[in-house]
Amino acid sequence: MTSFGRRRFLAGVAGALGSGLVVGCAAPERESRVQSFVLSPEQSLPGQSIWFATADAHSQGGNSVVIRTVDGRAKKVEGNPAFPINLGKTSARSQAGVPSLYHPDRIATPLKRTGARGSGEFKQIGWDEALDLLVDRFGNSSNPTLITGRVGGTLSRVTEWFASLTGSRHLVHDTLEDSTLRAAMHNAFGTSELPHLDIAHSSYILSFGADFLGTWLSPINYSTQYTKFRSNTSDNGGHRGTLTQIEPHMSLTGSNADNWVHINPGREGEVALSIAHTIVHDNLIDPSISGPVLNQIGGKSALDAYDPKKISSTSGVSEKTIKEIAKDFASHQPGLAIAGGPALAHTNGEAIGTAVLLLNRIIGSAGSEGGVKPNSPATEGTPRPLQANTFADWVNFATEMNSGSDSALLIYDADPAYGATGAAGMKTALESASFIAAMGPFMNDTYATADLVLPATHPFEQWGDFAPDPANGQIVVGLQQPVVTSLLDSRSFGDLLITLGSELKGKDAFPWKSMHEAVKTTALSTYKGGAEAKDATWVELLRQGGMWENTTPSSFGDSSWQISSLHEPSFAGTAENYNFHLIPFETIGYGSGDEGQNPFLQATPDALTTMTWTTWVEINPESASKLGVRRGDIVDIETPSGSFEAQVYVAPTVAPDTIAVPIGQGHRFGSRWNKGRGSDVLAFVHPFTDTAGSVAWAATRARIQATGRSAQIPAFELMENPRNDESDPPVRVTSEQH
Amino acid sequence: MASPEPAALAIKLRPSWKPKGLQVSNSNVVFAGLGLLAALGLVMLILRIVSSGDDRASWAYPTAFFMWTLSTFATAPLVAYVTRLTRGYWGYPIRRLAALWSIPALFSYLILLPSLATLPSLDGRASLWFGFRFGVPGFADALTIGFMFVTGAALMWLTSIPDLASGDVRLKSPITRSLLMNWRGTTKQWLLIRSASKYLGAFYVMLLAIGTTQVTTDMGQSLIPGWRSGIFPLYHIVTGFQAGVAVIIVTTYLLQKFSPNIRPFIGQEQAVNLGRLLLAFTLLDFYFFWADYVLIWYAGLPSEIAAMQVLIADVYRIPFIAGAFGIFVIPFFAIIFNPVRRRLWALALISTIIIIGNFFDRVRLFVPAMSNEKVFGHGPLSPLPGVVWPNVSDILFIVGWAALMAFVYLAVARRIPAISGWEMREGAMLRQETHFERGHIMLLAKPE
Amino acid sequence: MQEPPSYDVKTIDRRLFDFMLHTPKWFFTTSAGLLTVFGAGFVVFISMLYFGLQFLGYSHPVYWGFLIVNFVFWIGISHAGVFVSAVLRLTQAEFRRPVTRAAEVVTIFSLQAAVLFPLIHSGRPWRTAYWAFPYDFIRGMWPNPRSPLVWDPSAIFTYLISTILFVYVALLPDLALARDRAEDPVRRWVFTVLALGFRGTSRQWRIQAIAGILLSAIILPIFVSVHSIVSWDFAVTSVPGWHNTVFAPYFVIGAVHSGVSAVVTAMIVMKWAFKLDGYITADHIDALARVLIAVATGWLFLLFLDFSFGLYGEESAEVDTWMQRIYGGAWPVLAPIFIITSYIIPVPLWLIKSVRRSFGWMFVTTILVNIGMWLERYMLVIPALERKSSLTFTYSEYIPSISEGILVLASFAFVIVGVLAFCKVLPVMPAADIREGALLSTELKIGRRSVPATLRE
Amino acid sequence: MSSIKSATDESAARAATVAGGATISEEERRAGFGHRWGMSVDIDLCTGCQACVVACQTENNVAINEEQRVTEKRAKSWIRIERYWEGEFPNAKARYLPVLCQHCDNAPCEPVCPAWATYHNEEGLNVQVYNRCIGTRFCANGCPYSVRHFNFWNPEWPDSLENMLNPDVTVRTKGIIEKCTFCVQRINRARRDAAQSDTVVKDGDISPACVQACPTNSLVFGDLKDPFSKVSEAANSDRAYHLLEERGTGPAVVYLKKVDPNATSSSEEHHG
Repeated sequence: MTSFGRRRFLAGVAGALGSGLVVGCAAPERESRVQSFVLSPEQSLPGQSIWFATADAHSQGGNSVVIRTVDGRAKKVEGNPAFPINLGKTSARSQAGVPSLYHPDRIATPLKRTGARGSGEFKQIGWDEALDLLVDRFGNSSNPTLITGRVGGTLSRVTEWFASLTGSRHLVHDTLEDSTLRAAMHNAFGTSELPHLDIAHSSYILSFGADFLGTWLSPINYSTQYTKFRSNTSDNGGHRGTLTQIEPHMSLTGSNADNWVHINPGREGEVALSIAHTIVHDNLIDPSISGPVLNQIGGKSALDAYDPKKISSTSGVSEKTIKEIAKDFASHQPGLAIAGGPALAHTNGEAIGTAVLLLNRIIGSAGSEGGVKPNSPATEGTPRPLQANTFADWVNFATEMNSGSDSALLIYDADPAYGATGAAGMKTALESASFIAAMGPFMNDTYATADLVLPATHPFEQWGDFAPDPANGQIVVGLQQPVVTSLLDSRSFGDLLITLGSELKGKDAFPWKSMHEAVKTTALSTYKGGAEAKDATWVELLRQGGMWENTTPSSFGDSSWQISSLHEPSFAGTAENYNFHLIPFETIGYGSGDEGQNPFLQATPDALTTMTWTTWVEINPESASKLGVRRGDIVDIETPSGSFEAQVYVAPTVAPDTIAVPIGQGHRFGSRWNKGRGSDVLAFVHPFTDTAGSVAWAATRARIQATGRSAQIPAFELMENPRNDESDPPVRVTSEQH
Repeated sequence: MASPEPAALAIKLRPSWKPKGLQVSNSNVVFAGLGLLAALGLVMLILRIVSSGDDRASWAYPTAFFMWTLSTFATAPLVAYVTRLTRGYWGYPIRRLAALWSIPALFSYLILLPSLATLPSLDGRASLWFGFRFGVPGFADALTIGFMFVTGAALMWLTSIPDLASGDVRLKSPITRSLLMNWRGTTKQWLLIRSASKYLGAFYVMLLAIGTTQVTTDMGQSLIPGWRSGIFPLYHIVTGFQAGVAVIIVTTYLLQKFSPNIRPFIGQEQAVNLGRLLLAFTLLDFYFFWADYVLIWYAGLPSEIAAMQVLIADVYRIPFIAGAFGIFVIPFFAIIFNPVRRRLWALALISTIIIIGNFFDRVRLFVPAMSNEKVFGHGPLSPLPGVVWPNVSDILFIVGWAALMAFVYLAVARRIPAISGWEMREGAMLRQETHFERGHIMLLAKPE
Repeated sequence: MQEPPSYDVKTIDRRLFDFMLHTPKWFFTTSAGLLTVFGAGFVVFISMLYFGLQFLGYSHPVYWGFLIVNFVFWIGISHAGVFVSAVLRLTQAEFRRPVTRAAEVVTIFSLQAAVLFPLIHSGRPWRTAYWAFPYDFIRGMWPNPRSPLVWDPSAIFTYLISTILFVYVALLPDLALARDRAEDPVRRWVFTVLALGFRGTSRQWRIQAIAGILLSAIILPIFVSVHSIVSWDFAVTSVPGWHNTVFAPYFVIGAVHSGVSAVVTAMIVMKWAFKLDGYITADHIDALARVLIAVATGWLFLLFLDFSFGLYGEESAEVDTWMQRIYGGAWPVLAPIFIITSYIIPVPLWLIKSVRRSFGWMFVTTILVNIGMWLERYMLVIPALERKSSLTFTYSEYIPSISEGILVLASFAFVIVGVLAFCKVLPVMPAADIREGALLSTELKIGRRSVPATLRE
Repeated sequence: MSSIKSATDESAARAATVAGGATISEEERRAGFGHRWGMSVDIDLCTGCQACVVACQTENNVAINEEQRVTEKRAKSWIRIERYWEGEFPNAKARYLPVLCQHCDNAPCEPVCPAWATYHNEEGLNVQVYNRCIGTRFCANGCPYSVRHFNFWNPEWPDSLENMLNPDVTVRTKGIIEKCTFCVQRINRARRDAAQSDTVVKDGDISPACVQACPTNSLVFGDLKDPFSKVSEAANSDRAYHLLEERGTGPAVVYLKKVDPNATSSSEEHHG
């Protein structure tokens, strides 16, 4: 399975202990000296590689990794084979963890703004001065505001505690927040938790735009399940599961689907309901199963409006296709239907999500094995990552600040000045803040406007714990430990808050001295048994990277939604002036932009286009020839809210009336590798919000003008769109699995 | 053997001298014997056509025989034209007797046609004709080869008109007379013949190259999937040149031995120069074979290796080894010695070996091709087909046809003088042997 | 008509050694210009040593380019010398006499230019020397004898050495002559040493003659082997478009085609530069042009074989390679230029006698041939790498860089400078040979006409 | 799939001997002989997620592919995921094909190297000896899979990034060829550990970086001579085939056909 046996873990134990001490007392400059055997950091056995289990801060969904260190330097990230979420597997982002740890452009020391706000000119200061400044300007501020990323686990509790301590409001930022999905879950299943998808045991997956193998929720976990899903030996009915993907732009998951169905943006709900219509009217499912749900959501008659005949014209999905899908979906039990990505990023996104999720109830696989299951609960000691504030909240906050409320901000691991929120006013709002302190490992657009920038430790250098979201049906707590001592004068956010808190409110403001202590006590209190020999238990927990146990699955509540509340999607820009749907999408490399500073992820080819390093626009060959643009041409993409440039990549991934642009580039500030590279497409989507309050980033139309410029295209494929040759195909295909 | 004393030459070319046909003692016996065998050969051919209609395998050995004639008798005349083009002074006496072989070669056309008829369809297998399907391969090949044969014959006839017209040659039939195109020997006619022979010769070379490429591919390479060798037609042509020279040497030797009116014209300089040519071509043969073999061995593409196993390594190993010894090993290690090259009889012996070796080579090349069943597809040939040995009728066929060739040659050589009179005179004019200090030297005139 | 020998021994020597003994002005300017070009190439080479090969147009997976093309081209040119002198010597063709030396000199310098390129283009030239000259006996690290890149240096250096010997043997009598004519002591001393005490006794003459014949006989197989081996650099691999059994003879005959053309060009230039009228006459280029017609036609036949048997297999990558050679990149323009300049224009023109005998025309046509043949090498070497297998994902395009162009020009400069220098210090016209020719050429009375004739023993 | 059968009939024979009781002696395994390392790639499971690509880069000190490197087609990746298209929109299908050094038994790259910088070791690995390489790039031209990469520059890891370099793997200088090694450093480490703990290397003890990262287990590494190893199992599957079979290179990497219930007959099953 993996290449490290138990012996390495025992070695890791010693290291884990040692590193605990080192983090406490090791002075950073000692690292810079030549190591002698006598004076080497405790956890380093010269020449030996030691493996530490810790949190994978870069991949999505909350995974645990083991990191190989040699002579006190992290070398390689591997999956933690014991951890139930990723089962020893990793993604491209996890693999690029070490480069980001040793990134040359990490913030090394506290920085004090010298130039005008937003100019990005700073001077280096010491921590004492920085702390004084923080206490003075933030602690004594009239309305302090805490802006963080989606912190979770003990850190989130510390943060909340600090917020309440200082009476400051706490905003959570995420570039692509998932409130729509949660709202849909609530409508369909009566819970706002993310769903737990039992892909492994499913035999049919009907996915509306959810790129669950690439960038959606917990890709690594889904990929490990996908293996069982595709194998005919697993318990999914003894045959290879079928994957149907319905989306306007072919995603990585879509490219792996057995049937990829193109749909006009914003029509996913109608198609979902017309599938339901077919299922119900053709009695593909025993009415005793589908009946109750239907009654909850408006009765069988409510579906009449969604006869496939009618729907096919608007959705662009043929009646035949809809009927076939319905038949297969109903006949292949258990199956699961999910919606994500662009499907939910519409003005009617919540309704779409709900309609799709209800399909699970209609075929009766909801909550059962091989279907969509309720998420397992998290421990109260280690809560899930905080739910991000909706786009609407940010718009309000921005307007409030722009209206002149001088607020002091303490920002951690968030970049509200970037993307949709930035365009929706946060950029200017930051200008008018009285004081901004920002903490993080890397500079970004937001931090550039700060008065004080603090160097945060990289996740591999700090203590913490996390609860995977969504979990795999178990109660899971992952532990995070420093695998190396920081080479920089950086601190962990948790420790900073504790220090700051005790500065402001006295020594015993917090029950713990440090995050290390906080995490340790939390873990030991959560962990049942082994109460004696605490240290041994603690080491054991660190060794296996966390703790997990099975739990009796809870069940879904009733659905509180009416079919009638699915309304037409509205789009920014008329079809006449703006003849293309603009579909932004997330790439497997730098994702929504927060990994953009990592050169290895910038150079990671996008699976479908093999593109790297830049912002490109995928155009259907037909419309490309109509526009007279060719691969490599640089075009001007204009939306109702502005225009930006992108490089043309002609591909059959989108319809002639659609273009797709990857998000995540176009940072004005950052590292040498992402500063001023490409364009930030999210800044140009129309600030629609759907009923759940999140931005409808796929509801914008655009038009294209060629700039006349052209450039060599940074694609890994050396030839334009190579084809699987007929006479002698490199990729051979068989129709049945033997 | 006679050495060319210039004085003798001068005497033999005195104005009253006229070229004559062969004067072989008790020739009739020879003729009768050869005639019988020739008849046998024809009978075998007819039987084959009747009995086995389009069964390709039964034409394997006839095809090999045809390829052999193509590379021996059809190529022999080339040497005549080459010496003419390069104005080699030593070539005068042998030009005609080389050119005469173009007539027997004509007859082998009879074998080509029926075996072409048995070729399978071109679809689904590699061939030189790619997408083109009109009248290929059969018709196109027949056309090119036929055209080549005719050109050869025409050339032979054209260059022998002056001799024939000079009377004293037994030309009874009116047709043959009419073919003389009322030759008067005017300057215009002379110029015509000279230039015509020059250009027809060049044309013949090209036809031979193209024709060989066609037939060797259609009746050889394209019938064994995976056999893909661009050098192969060249190899065939060059081995052909070698065999052609060999044929001329043998002919020269036999004629000057048995026909008193040829003997005086053949001297050592012919032997030496033909020997040099033979050596050169023997080396070239090896070069071309090696250039073919080493690449396929090195690259080791399964399809090509399989084909080579059929032609060289496994299946047809014995014919291959026989051919290799006959074409290269024995000749090379013999001819590199000057004494051998100086003696016509020794050369004739070697040449005989070469001619036989060449036949074995043709067998290992074309018998597997013609007898191969699985001709379609591109992949490696598996399982390898078995070796096809000649049966009695094959052997009779070959013997008979070999005899037929000789018979026809002699028959023609009786009518048409085997020594070109007018060219001998020209040669004698452009050349003077004078004594200079010790030893004698030679004056060669190069008219423009 | 070959004009009768109208000159006596004295004039021959005076006119042939003229350039050696007095230097015209253009010599300095030309060689200065050429040396600057060569210097530029040298600078590029040094920078490549330091910065790696990033200045070349190579990319993945097209790892060979102009430099290898040029290597093959110069090897091809180098085939002229031996072909002309050895073959014509063996066939006792009279018109060879003034031609041979020039041809051999071109051979020597183009060979040196050729061997430079594999060295320059390799990633670590300082180590590359070691497989050309395996010297490392202690660690028992030997080159890999299966690699054509090891056959190459062996063949090429054998060829180079034997050619130099060949030239030297033929040069001896002229060196002796030069020794006797040279005024200044230095030169005299040098020539005395070089002439190896050649006094022209009949024994020396016989030995010199026999050595010449033997060397030309020995050198012919080498001459064939060299370009065959160069062709095998490509053909032994299984790369479609390279792996064609016809490559060896195809390269050889192509080499002769371009080489003999180059010799004609060189002769004409010499005639113009050194005022050698009466030595290099219409007869000579006429005769060479006839040879060229035959060679070129044979070359065309082999091109046809290469083409047809390349496509014959109908392997997808093979077909794509040929499509690339005809339609890909700049080839829609280059391919027609290649075939037109290398055959379609020159050969029909050579069929016309007046063209064959006109220096101007022959100069132009032979230059055209070499343009075409350079493109031919480009066509054979590179498109095959741009279309390597049915993994079309790695289909690529090669775009040469400026520094490659500079290196190519530098090689031309190097060869021209070399030949010039040779002409300056050593007798480029084989005086002794020409004198022999003059002695041997007489006339023969046939009826009323008198025909030029030569003496043979 | 005759060639596959022939590639693994060795292991089949081994299986027979195992059935007969005889197997590879421990000493043999200790000495490292009796192995034939191979990999199987299940194209049906490859989702194109690029985890293997990045894993390989970070494990083997492959330099950063700066944008300029990519645009001038000099980007280095020891394993790459090739993407091929079938059909047109909206029925376009993307096919993923992970391509790495195939460690051929009859490798076209080996005989052509003049300096013997690449050769076949007794475990069937196609080994590249960096300090013998002189950079003629002949091997890269000969390789039909185009998996050999040339160093046009000295690779760079800006200041503190150098800390990530794997001490077990050489950093390749300019002017030489580099390629996938099947993570030979891991193979050797596993053998050393086995020797220390006085056991033998078992199937699954070794996994190259790409295999270990692959979240769908599309990549499987193992010993082709061990009849019971996962990879031998894969090699004997009906879906098994070799890349560019017609070149007769005898690769150690076995591909399992993509399964597509509604496959267009173009690419399906015509090779038999």
